[in-house]
Amino acid sequence: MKKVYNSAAEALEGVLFDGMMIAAGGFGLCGIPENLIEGIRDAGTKNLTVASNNAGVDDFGLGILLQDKQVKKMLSSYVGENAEFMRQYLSGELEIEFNPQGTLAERMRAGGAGIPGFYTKTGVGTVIAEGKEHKDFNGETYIMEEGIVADLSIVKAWKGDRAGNLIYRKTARNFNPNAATCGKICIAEVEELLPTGALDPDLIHTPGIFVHRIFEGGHEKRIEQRTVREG
Amino acid sequence: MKKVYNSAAEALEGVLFDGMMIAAGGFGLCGIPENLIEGIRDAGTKNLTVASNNAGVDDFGLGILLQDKQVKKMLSSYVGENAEFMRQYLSGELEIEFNPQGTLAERMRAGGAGIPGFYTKTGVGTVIAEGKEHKDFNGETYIMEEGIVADLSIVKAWKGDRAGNLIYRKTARNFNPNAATCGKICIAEVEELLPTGALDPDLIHTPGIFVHRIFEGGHEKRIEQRTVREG
Amino acid sequence: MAWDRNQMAERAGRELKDGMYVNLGIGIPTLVSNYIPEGVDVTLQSENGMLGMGPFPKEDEIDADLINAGKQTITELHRTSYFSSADSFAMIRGGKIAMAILGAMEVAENGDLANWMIPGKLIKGMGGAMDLVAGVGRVIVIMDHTNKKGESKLLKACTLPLTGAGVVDEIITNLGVFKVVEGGLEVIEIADGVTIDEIRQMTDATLVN
Amino acid sequence: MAWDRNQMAERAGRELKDGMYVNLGIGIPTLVSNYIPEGVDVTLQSENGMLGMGPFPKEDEIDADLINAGKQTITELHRTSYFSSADSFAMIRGGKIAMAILGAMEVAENGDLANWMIPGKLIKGMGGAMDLVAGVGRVIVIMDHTNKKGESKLLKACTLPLTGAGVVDEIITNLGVFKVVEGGLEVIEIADGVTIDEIRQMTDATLVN
Repeated sequence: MKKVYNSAAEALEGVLFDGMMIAAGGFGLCGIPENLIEGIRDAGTKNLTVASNNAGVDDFGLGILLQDKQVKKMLSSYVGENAEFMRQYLSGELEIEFNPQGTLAERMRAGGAGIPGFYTKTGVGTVIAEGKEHKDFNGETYIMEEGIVADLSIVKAWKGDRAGNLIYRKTARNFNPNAATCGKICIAEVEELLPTGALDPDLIHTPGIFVHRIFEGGHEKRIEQRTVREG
Repeated sequence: MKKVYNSAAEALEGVLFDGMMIAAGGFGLCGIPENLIEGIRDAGTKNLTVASNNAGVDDFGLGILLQDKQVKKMLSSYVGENAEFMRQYLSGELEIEFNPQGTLAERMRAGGAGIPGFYTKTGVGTVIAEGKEHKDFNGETYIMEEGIVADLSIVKAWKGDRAGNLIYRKTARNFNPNAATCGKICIAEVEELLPTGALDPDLIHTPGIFVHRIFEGGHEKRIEQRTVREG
Repeated sequence: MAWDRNQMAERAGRELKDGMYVNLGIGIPTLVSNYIPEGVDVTLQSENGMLGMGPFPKEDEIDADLINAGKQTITELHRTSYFSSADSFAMIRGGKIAMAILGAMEVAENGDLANWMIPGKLIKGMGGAMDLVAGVGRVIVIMDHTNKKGESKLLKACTLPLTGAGVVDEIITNLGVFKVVEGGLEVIEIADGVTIDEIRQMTDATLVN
Repeated sequence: MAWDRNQMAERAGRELKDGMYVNLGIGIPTLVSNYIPEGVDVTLQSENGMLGMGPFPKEDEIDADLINAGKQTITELHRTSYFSSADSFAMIRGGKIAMAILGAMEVAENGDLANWMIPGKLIKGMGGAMDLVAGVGRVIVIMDHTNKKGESKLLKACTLPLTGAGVVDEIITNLGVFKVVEGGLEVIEIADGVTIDEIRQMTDATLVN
């Protein structure tokens, strides 16, 4: 069973369609599937619904799909870094469903785990709770949130093997393991693709069962806020 | 903040009380917190409710708490290896709440994650679903299961550090990471206790935030079914 | 004269397709791993937290930290990964496992499955079976066609507490292969030396052909 | 003459207890890490997936894979561990984080908190703030007592969309420290050179003392 592809374009072949829902890993510009985002930009797929914590910046990450008006709707928790996003949103060109960050992560995890709904205290008493089912447990009120199942999930890992096993590095892990589980198809781009058996089985973050296609790609890894100390 | 103790007895000091609920890691006799179970036996705590996939065998693992009649109720998925368990159960001395294995694991995970309830297809149309809330999502029926929050969780890891970070080995991981999260207090026993900084931060299975007390102990690691092939 | 355990396992092996992730139950299903067809690459899941289950160990390879869901010592492969029980059943419940091959006490013609308890007599627990039948893509049962008393285990309706309702897709017995279809079971294969009349005689469930 | 940002952060630092796991928000709360009292061992959580957050890197230590929830480059410590976003918020929602110290646009006397949007004007999103205030043991807000127009940010009721209802335990402003109690806010400390009358004048919320 071949999982290995040579490029984002090859790996995306046959899986994209207008109006689809995509779940993307990454936090800010950290650990984002740069190559796959560019591949989707190049493919020109339209009317996308994208579940991703952030929307990149204007000219990098998911921002490039916004610039090309390929995105109809975002499910995100924070979009403060993206001026184009704001503009499209405030002018009504773009829909957004704000999800608290932990709720978004858990919704991806739940969708991948066959859990269609779960209860959380997050957002009770706020606009997030409007229209959602409320239920009391032990005298406290919770709201129900639904699992996300995406048509495609796109993730970025540090190392991967030919069986699709993935390992992430530092805070570039973030939403990637959760997004990986919730796609009907999951494509992973890695900095280093290794032979099967090169990764320690105890230390694999995403088992290959979740990953349908994998390829090695170069990564710019742009830094959003370069903060340093003296010394 | 001191997390390191010298023995099971020391680590259990002040946390045990009659009628408490304990969540235990382990699958069969693999990856069970041997020393902590013996410590609880020695402490003589009574009327325990224990959430654990299995109940050990008659003279090892949780079986030794059953022999001493310390357990009032078990939440388990499979107890076929334990004759004493069967005897106590069939004679009405012991209560059991059968949980499908995945439901039990997810209930522990949910309890630790602040999720009081979640929906699953597992058990729909069986006795497991009786008395539970049913809800339809996308035309399929699911039942609600509740998160487990235990008074104490006891787990066994391979390596740990003084900050409580844990790494498990092979299939001895099993329920341990999930049980670790769902105890109001979690005590971990490890084969090897290392200085903080000895574990790769990318490869820690259970972050130290979940572990309140930790100690190094010897482990018999009994094998239930020694199956071999020729050669 | 009907299939033996190994022939049943071999027949089940032919259901495996390249690239599948599969969960094999305890007993005859475990034997299926000996009959994975040439050129078919299958990854075995063990629900206690492992993908890529290898064969039993040699004596000097035995590792107490490495067992399958039947608590038997096993080995790992190059592709192996380990994970927690919650993560293991997340992939099962989430539909990532293409197929489970399980044993059974009873199967009903509507796909109901009973394999976890006999009230008042045998109560071992369902283990991961309820999660598997609810979550995986396809459920195949391997079992003897009749019980020790010679009574059909393929029934119009199960008499024992269910493991799952309407979950079985196909049943492989020592007498043949049966598909759960609208209206009952369809005989899709007959074991060598067995006749359809013998099957009819030994089957309580409605056969549609 | 009232506290500056660093004095507010220092005052917040005194709320930290040995062994605590703490989440610090963006802005003044981030400064609190400079004022962890001597002998108090605190582990900082960054909700993008890290426990044990270290200081900003030196120029040659910068790592694009290592940022905090404010997207700033940071460093790791000996005790550091990394995990996924779902696992990160599992520990937040599960009550494992003892305290969050956050900024705010408005706080109401009943503990309501607004810090994520101004309708029609500023809509950045709530990030992890809603999860934090719902999940952690104790929520402390650090903010200026008044907005740019000189109006009280401690209100009888919030006017902006809430981040959480009844979630704030304590507020540290440039004028003092306020505890959310039955009936309103209790002044528990007054900044150097500030009088209780000045506070009364500049506070819309009910002060119980």
